[in-house]
Amino acid sequence: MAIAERTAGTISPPDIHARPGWAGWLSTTDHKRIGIMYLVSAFIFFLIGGIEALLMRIQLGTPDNTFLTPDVYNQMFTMHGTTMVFLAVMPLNVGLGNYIVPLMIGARDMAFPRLNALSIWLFIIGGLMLYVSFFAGGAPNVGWFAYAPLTQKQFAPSAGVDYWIIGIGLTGVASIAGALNFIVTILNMRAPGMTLSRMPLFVWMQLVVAFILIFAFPVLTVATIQLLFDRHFGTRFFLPAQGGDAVLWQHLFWFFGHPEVYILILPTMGIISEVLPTFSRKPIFGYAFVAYSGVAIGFLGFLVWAHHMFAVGLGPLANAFFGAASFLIAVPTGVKIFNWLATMWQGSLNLTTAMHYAIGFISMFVIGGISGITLASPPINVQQTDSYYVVAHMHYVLFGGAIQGIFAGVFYWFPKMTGRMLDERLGKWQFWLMLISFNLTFFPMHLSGNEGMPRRIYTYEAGMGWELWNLLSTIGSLLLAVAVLLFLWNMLTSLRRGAIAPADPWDGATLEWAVSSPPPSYNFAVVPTVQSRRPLWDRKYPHLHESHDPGEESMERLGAVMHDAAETEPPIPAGAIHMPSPTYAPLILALGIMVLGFGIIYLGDLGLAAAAAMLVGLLVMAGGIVSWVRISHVDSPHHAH
Amino acid sequence: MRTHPRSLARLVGPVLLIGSFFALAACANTPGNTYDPQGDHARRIYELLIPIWWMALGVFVVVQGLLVYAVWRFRRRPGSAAMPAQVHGNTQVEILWTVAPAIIVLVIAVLTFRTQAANAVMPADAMRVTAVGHQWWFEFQYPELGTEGKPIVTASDMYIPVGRPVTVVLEAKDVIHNFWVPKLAGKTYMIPGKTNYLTFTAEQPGIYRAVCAEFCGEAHALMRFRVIAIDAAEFDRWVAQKRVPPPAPSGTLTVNGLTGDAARGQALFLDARKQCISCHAIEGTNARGAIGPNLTYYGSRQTIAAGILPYSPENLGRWLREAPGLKPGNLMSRVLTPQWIRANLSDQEIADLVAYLDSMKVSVALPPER
Amino acid sequence: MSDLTTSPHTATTHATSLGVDSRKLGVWAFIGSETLFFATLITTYFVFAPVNRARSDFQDPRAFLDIELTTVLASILLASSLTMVLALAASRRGDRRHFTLWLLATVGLGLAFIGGQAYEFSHLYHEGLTLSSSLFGTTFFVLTGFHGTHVAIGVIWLLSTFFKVRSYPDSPENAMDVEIAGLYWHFVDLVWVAIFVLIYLI
Amino acid sequence: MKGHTGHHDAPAHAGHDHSDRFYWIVAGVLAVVTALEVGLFIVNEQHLIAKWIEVALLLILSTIKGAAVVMFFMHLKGDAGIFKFVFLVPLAFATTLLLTFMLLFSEHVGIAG
Ligand code: HEA
Ligand code: HEA
Ligand code: HEC
Ligand code: CUA
Ligand SMILES: [Cu+2]
Repeated sequence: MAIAERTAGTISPPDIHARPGWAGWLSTTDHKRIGIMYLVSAFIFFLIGGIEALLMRIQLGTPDNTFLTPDVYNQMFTMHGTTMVFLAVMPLNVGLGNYIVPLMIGARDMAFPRLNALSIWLFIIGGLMLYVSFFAGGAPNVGWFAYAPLTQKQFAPSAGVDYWIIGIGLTGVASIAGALNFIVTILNMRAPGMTLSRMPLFVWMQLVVAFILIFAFPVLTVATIQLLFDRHFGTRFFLPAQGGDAVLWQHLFWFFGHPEVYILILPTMGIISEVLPTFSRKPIFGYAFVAYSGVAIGFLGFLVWAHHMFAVGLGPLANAFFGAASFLIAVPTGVKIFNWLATMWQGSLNLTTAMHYAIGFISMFVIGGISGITLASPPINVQQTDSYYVVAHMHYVLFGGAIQGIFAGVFYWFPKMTGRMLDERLGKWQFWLMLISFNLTFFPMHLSGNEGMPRRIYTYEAGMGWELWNLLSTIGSLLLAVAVLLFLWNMLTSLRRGAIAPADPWDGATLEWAVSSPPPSYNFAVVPTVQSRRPLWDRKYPHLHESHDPGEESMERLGAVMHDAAETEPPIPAGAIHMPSPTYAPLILALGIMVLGFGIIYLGDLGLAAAAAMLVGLLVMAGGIVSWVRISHVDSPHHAH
Repeated sequence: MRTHPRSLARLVGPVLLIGSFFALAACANTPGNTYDPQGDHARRIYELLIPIWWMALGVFVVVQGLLVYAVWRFRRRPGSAAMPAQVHGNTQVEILWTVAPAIIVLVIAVLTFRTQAANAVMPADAMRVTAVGHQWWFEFQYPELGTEGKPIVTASDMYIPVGRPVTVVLEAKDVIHNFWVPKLAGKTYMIPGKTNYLTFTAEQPGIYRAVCAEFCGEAHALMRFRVIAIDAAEFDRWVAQKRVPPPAPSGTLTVNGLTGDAARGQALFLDARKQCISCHAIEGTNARGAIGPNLTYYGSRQTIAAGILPYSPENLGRWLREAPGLKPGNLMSRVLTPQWIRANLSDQEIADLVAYLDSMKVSVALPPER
Repeated sequence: MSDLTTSPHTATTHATSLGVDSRKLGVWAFIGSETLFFATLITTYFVFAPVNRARSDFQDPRAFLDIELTTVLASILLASSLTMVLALAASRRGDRRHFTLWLLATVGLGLAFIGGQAYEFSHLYHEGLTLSSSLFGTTFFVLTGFHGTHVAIGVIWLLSTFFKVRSYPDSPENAMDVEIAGLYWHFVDLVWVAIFVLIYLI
Repeated sequence: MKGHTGHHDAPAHAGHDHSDRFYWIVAGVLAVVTALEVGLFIVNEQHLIAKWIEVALLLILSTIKGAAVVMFFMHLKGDAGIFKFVFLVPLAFATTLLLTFMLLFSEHVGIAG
């Protein structure tokens, strides 16, 4: 069995598997390319969601403003929330995971490369369908949790809600497929020696999230299907006038919705657990505690959903239960926070941009977590719920937490993915601008919320005491936009002119740093054997052990394992490593599903024409499946010889 | 190195300044401030918030303090290639920081449950008011105070006696709304098909701002109301007046140079061709519409159309002329479209309607706005 | 494993971390996810059962559901589970004749089930039970309809497995292809076991 | 090296090589249990035993049925532990979901509504 020192060099052999140009992207099954497609498309959606936020902020900057009409404003926050949650943060996490997880566990690809391709296409198509609604009679305007019965045809007659259902449904299927892929990849494709207790924490968190996904998403799927039936096929699940139940929708949505917020945050907690040790030059403090607290958060996350419903009138007993369960989550989360602090403690902190973001994450997330605790207290909640205090809470955890964590990950892994370094100086400027403007945007929302400002209002009257807070928020959001643009600029320029990244620019500990930047399509010419939690590190510093005192002596990396251009792999004959072939089958299948989706949206209104479209969709799907089966047979290892 | 504490100290000043600015501003006596409770329900919440706030501040200071200290103390000095000790963990401290937060949240939980129990109490002698959420206005019914089984009905102004517990029975006509009087009590949803209850006591006479806090469609932002808490005697006077239907209208009212006649206004209002009665009700007349707000004694309203305009005859005229533009989406404008109004309501007729609606008044001594 | 020409990326490799087939693991996890899908539908049914009973447009499940027909349907699905597992056993033995026989029998039973359900639905519609006639209609049709859809997908899955095995009779993956299609098929049967007792009998 | 010690040569066949006869027997049991269920249902239309006993019996019988399908037809019995994990954990979640929702909506007023 080969050992890990033998890694691929910086000059990767030509990518023999991919088709050239666009075709290469459309037909790819390479987890790295798919990861990049996730990241790019999700980042674009993030910008769009951000623009929607800016429009809202401009409208709210002054009282009695008329920049947006109420209906447009309502579409804006619905699309903003939906976009940021389903089309930005989730897929950004999936993209990082897609790229990094196989590398971290020493695999050559995800377990199901074609399913992976199907996931990305379904995600992109789902996102696009959500946005098609703007041109099909108006975007959904019912809020991202779409409370019944406002979503019924009677109150929301445009097709916006239908597009919302189908769009969410497609990204949901994409997420479930992706999660199954992660579960199997992580459980079953680890390099020899990579036991569960040696897995990097980022991988751990992706695994936990994948399980949360497959448990939580079906519930949302069912709820949205029922809503679709209510709107078009005469059922009455959520129609109180006919015995349906508006509260049932809330239970179903939040049974999904609360676990969803941990789907958003846990991967970024994984990122933090990678970035902090690397730049502290220490192992993570309390590995097992950090891993299991993630599992605990994931589990407890299923027991607290009704804390979004304290004002619904569930009764004191139910409220007390869900409140107490929510408080409990502070415990495992605190364990993570304190272990991160302990990781930094007595380390040798290399304050790179990624490290800045990781530290910013801790700082801001704690603020959001604390406001979460006040919200979790039912009596306090009924004052704060549905006010801007909630908006403040969620942005501290979502932006201060998830987005900052993702930025940390991007600064950390960008060199690996592109072979270029990002501009660190610009990165730090941008970090400070972002941190300050973020707080300027969202801190005042605590105050306006407590001064009685409800959320989701497109205007407010002067004299309520909210003017100043809203003005500050709006100014902050504009500065935030500058920070985001700086980041965009940094990425675009670094792609061309950034310094060339070595294989291991940060002196990392995990396996992704053992291969060239960017890695060859097969990742590892020789699959490494793992002996510890820090496979690469332990090889670089074989003489380092626990008792080593700080500052006593300076440690040098072992020269023999420097991963510079000098050391290259033995030339690999073309075709020697058998990788999955490129194929359009997933794309075709996804397009078929899209046509089917359009058919479903209009089935109730157009009848036959829509049914015909559905039939076409099914036929296209059938074509996709046939070519899928063919290629998977050709690709099977038994067939290859 | 030695300069650092100094530069830190220099930071403290501005930080304190900004902090106290925020703190002061947050305590300002603004109309919806939850930190300025005027009712028992809201006060108990506020009193629960204070200790939790201190604990939260403690957690905040500890975590941020450790973080800043660690960054400052352990940052890598230029030129140093030293390797820190490779510490992997320590079970004792893990237990410590598992147990410490657990204790804090336990304390929070106990305090929470006490307040929760207190705020859930529904005294048997509480006065009952049924509040119904409509897109986009609030209706209030006083089933215990009406005559002949007919409750007193109003909209947008909720009169209650000071010092007496009030149990609001919350219902909704169409979609979910959320009843929120920040200074008096926390929110409770109004859900179609479900009845909720909220009990509170106003401690001081006053006019309290209130809103619908749950997104309920296009005009959600313009769905407001007021709670008018007056002392018991005054409240009884109000009730006594509301129990009898308004007398036959008479007199005129001049607004912007146009003189409206109240009696003519009533005739117009009751004229089916003018549509008013298909949606509105006025006691003592045969207007029994149930779609829009009950307009009995409309002349004593504080605001027009769920709080979008302060009540005045001028504004009432504006509402009848330009309702679609003043409150986008409002359901009256489904019928009273701009074209319809141009064709069916002359300025004179509007002046008459205004004179009529304004003529129906009850007299109450109004408390100050709080 | 160090052999460069092996391909540890594909799902069917022998040397997986847990020593289990990746596709089979994936299908089991998928079944786990589907469990929650059906649980939600069943939950909705039960949440509304008492409401239905209390309403004036109440429709009594017992008055509409025909226990004989349902027993036949349940037996068909149970029998199809048997034929499925027999097809798998035959496939593992390399017994092509019996494999073809049992797999097609499974498909046939699946189609019979769909046919029976179609009959049941049209019968109920004629008796006045529709998606919009009552809460019972709403919850019943959506639940059983989605189960029926799953049966249909299962039939397609079985057929595509059948044709794949026929096209590549010597592929060593055939037994696994049959096994995972079978897992899904049994799961669909399992859901019917639950629906049968919870909706039809209780 | 948790996973890698357990490499089977033919992982697909681990521990569940039943004979066709065995499957027929299982199917026979399933048929009998189904017959019992339906029998119970029909007989108790006369309300011979309390409804809750009938329900309990029916639930027990169908659990037996389901368990047999999962254990023998799906070969979960004796198969790798991970399969049990990814099926039984969601099943537990699903059951909890059903029970909590029934509790939350009991009498349709909510707990202590
Ligand atoms: C990444 C996303 C994310 C995360 C991680 C969280 C985390 C938490 N959230 Fe938040 N939440 C949202 C996203 C998130 N939330 C969103 C989007 C909404 C609004 C949805 C909508 O209405 O649109 C929302 C709304 C929301 C509500 C409902 C508000 C309402 O509408 O009425 C509640 C109520 O309980 C709540 C509670 C919590 C709690 C208790 C946590 C806990 O997990 C926090 C735990 C963390 C800490 C406590 C800090 C670290 C711990 C320590 C340092 C230890 C010591 C601490 C103590 C002893 C207190 N959240
Ligand atoms: C991860 C999730 C996430 C993120 C990152 C954000 C980011 C932001 N959010 Fe949002 N938000 C939500 C999730 C998120 N939000 C959710 C779930 C809701 C609830 C929705 C609901 O009620 O239904 C919400 C609601 C919400 C509201 C409340 C609306 C209301 O209740 O009426 C507001 C108001 O200020 C707001 C503001 C912002 C702002 C200013 C940002 C900023 O941080 C945005 C920063 C980004 C940019 C500024 C983009 C910069 C881009 C450019 C400048 C364009 C460049 C263009 C080209 C190159 C072509 N958000
Ligand atoms: C289609 C039904 C409908 C018709 C017809 C109608 N209204 Fe209205 N009216 C409403 C509704 C609904 C509201 C509440 C609007 C809101 O606040 O969102 C309202 C509000 C009002 C208000 C403000 C009430 C308040 O609580 O402040 C007045 C005054 C009024 N209408 C007068 C009239 C008059 C006069 C006419 C006839 C010329 C009329 N309405 C015709 C439905 C109607
Ligand atoms: Cu009613 Cu918002
Ligand atoms: Cu939550």
